[in-house]
Amino acid sequence: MTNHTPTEMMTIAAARALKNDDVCFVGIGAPSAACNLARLTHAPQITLIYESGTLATRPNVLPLSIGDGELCDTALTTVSVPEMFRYWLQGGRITVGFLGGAQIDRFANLNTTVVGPYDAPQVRLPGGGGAPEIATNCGEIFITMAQSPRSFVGELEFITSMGHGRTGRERRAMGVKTKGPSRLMTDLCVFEPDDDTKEMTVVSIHPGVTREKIAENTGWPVRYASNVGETPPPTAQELEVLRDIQARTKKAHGGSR
Amino acid sequence: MTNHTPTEMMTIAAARALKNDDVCFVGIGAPSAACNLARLTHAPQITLIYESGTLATRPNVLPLSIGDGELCDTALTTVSVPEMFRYWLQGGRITVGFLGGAQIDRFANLNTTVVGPYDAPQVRLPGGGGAPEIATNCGEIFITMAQSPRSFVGELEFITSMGHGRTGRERRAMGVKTKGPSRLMTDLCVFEPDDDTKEMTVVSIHPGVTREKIAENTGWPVRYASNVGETPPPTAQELEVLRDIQARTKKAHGGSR
Amino acid sequence: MARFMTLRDAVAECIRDGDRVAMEGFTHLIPHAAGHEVIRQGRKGLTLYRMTPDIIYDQLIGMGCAEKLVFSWGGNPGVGSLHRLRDAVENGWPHKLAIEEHSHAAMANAYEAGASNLPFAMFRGYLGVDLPKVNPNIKRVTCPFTGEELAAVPAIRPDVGVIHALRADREGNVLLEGITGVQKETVLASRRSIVTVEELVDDFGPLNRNAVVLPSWTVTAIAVVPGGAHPSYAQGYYKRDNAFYIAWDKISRDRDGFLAWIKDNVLAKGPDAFAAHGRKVA
Amino acid sequence: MARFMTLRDAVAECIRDGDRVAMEGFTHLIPHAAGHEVIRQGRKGLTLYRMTPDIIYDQLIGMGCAEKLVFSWGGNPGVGSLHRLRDAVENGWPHKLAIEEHSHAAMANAYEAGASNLPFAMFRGYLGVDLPKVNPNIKRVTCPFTGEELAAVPAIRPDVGVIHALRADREGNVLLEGITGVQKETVLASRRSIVTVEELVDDFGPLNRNAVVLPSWTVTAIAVVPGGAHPSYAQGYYKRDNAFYIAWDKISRDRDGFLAWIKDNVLAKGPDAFAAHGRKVA
Repeated sequence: MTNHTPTEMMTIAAARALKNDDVCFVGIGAPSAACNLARLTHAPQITLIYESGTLATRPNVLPLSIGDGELCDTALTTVSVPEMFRYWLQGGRITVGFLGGAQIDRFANLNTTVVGPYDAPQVRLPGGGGAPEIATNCGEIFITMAQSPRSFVGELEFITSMGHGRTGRERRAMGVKTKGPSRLMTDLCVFEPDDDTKEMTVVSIHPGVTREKIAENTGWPVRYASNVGETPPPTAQELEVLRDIQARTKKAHGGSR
Repeated sequence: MTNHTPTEMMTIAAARALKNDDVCFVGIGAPSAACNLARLTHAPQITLIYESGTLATRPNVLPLSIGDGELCDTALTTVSVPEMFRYWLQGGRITVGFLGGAQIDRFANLNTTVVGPYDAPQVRLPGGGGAPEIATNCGEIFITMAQSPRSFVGELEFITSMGHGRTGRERRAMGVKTKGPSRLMTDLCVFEPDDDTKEMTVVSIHPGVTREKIAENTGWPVRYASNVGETPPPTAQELEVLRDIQARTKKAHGGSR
Repeated sequence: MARFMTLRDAVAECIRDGDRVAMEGFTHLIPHAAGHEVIRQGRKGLTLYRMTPDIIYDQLIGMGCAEKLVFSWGGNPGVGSLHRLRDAVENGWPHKLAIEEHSHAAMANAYEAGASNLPFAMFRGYLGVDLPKVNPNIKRVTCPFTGEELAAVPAIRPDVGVIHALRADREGNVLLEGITGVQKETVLASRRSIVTVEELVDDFGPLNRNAVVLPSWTVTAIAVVPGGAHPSYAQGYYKRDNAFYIAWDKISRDRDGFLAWIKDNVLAKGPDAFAAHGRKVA
Repeated sequence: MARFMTLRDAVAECIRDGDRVAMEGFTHLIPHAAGHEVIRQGRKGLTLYRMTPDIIYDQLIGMGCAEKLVFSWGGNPGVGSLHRLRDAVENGWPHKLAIEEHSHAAMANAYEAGASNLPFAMFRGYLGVDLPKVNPNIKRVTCPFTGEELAAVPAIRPDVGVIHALRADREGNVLLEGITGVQKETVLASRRSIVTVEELVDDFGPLNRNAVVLPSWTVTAIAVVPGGAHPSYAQGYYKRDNAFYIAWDKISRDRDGFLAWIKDNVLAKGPDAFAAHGRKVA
């Protein structure tokens, strides 16, 4: 077995979900690492779009923000932010939106707004940014987040972006035709929504992870698919490419002061 | 007295209406000649905008269309047509819209749509183009048209763009805050709206033109201001610059076949 | 991903009888070669969208390709009338043509709404004018915050968008520059699209970072047709043939003269005939 | 026509206590120097608009300049929280801060509507989320043709828009390139505007014909402040100082550390201090 961290496994599992012909709206952080890993391994032609306006970008280092100069320098072209949200996201031209979040529930709704009451929050999180409209305007949604009892919660206090809704039936009821969250890659396992209930269900467990560990880090009783596989471990190439880009990134971001 | 044609007098009178600090949305044909004559004489800093998207353009020859390459080559920058109509015209950034038309009435409403019934027209004219929204979104409207009984009509069969409305009171009634047609330059005289009634009223008669001639070429009983002046004749410089640009234009447009 | 095809194959595959088709180009980059190919292939019953139906639509209408025209200004710019359009509207020749008429602001906003996947466009317009009396597709919408009423028109969502552009690269990305009109919106608003280009290049070279580029995956078919915008122009390639626009007034004035011109210059020719106009001059 | 002024005079003349102010810049070209000048001049009671209130707004909020914040994502991009924003919202330090919260799509459309002189923006959004429950400025509008409901928000029309751009020419036209965000819309939507630029040039030289240019007559005041976007970046001049963004997390974490940093780096300095960052690197 390869020597890798759970976060590396998460990023690699997330990258594998992407295809060569995807047009992907990339969230910052874990999604950005996964999308660029996919581009540098099995999906060289993938089209990556960042909400800052950069279309078909090919960064050599991972951006710290969604608008680093690196993204613009390596893009096919760069459009204004209103155009990005009107013609490109709302225009229905994105096959996959890739999100992270602070909290998630069993129907893959995300909270990145507040912990505690909205008017008197215990923790004020950054807010929704592009996520509320990414969640309904992209063909499908991939999510990647590390699991913990604080982040995988039984009930969200605030829904920042809709997954499959409070009951799993909201998308259809609202006439939303896009798929919503179809895959959730964590540091422990991979979830997909149940065909009927839309509850996120474990379909694959990362090497060395137990069901007990998953239970400890999930705030609801976890359901498993009838046929749960083991996630293939990172290949040497996947690990090497990921570590390379992260080393380049660290050097680039830390070096200017 | 200078030796000039009525059309030249019309263009020169029209040009004089423009100021150096105007931002002018230029209609094609007679308005375009007047606007560029102003730019080449007393208003060198005037900002000319054509609906094709060219901002602050300085053509050396008069364009045949509103989108000749000459307009783009000499522009500060060129924007898309949706942006032109949204950010620039509707955005309220134009001080003067300069229009022509096929037919006009006493309240400076224009018809460029049809003569005869809309569904079975005797003459199908080109239609409104930008005029309907130019008429209400620009700070004020200048119009230039040659007079004849067929073009200066008692009652318009179709209002393509609003002047002061069917009764002169429509702009205020609709809450339109821009001024509407404030000056009409013809080959015979200059009209301005009466302060109260908004009916277009002759304020200045071109040299050598009689009130009888104006009456013969106007399809309604013409009103005159209490103090009607004579339009100053073209100066030698005005005529020279106008004829120069028209000669350059004729050479440029006729020469490629 | 865009596929490179001959113009003949592109039209044969993308445009069907009865389709809603928008051929755009605001004075600049009008897709004349593509229009001629549609005439040659004898398409019928099209609903044609175009802000400024000029010579290209005069030809399509005169040849009976169109059932309906949606437009905002139909004339020969700077010259006068479109005689074939007028003959169709005034006399029903070669057959009756339905029209849906708008202002430029309405059409520009409607394309923008189509590209934005919105069902309608809103704008400040159509005040004190008669067009809303004859066009049921002009309505009003009320601002939910101020109560103000604004004009509303349906978004334009053609079956096929057809434009002419400057260059394509080998990946099928398309570059526009200069007066870009509503061409980007036309492609993005349409289900399928055909782009003719002046030339195919290995790559675009150094570009302004905000250059107008249609990425390959937004385009259906690309055909390389040098000169394909003639008698309109392609910035940096060839100028607008203003003399032809003036000459068209005479050519199109009577039906026989028009048909004779089409026979000689469209039916008897192919897309390659445009190459004579495609020489790079600037 | 735009007037060239010192940044001090521009802020003194254009920004008043209680104004609605939008300082925009989407990661790129954030007007940090202008923000510092607002702090130095001690403006109070501002309603601040910004899609991504990051370090610059953390500083303004921590110094008590703002009464209300209208925003869609408030964090230190790629690093974490904005501690001064959180302290204001969670603990009311230095005083209570009202917030009006949107999504990016809502804010981007609202700026676009402001630039377009529309009273509201509509878009497909806010479905299945809780923000409409806590923000009364999120409503619905119905398509008059299809009956479909769309999200609606008021247009953003600030008293003052503040941006940083690459260059101005001597006529006062302003050039942007790269990630242009909502800066053009911000200037066009605002009554008054301040643009800081990296440099003043005789003319822009050969430009792409569709370059993003704000004509002189759309801008109120221009101040030449090389380096004025630091620690964000100016394409072709200097890179984003990612290390400073990371360092800000520690600087801003406690109130005393924050105040000490502001005293040394803002109050004791002037716009010229930014010049050290303005060296052209690319």
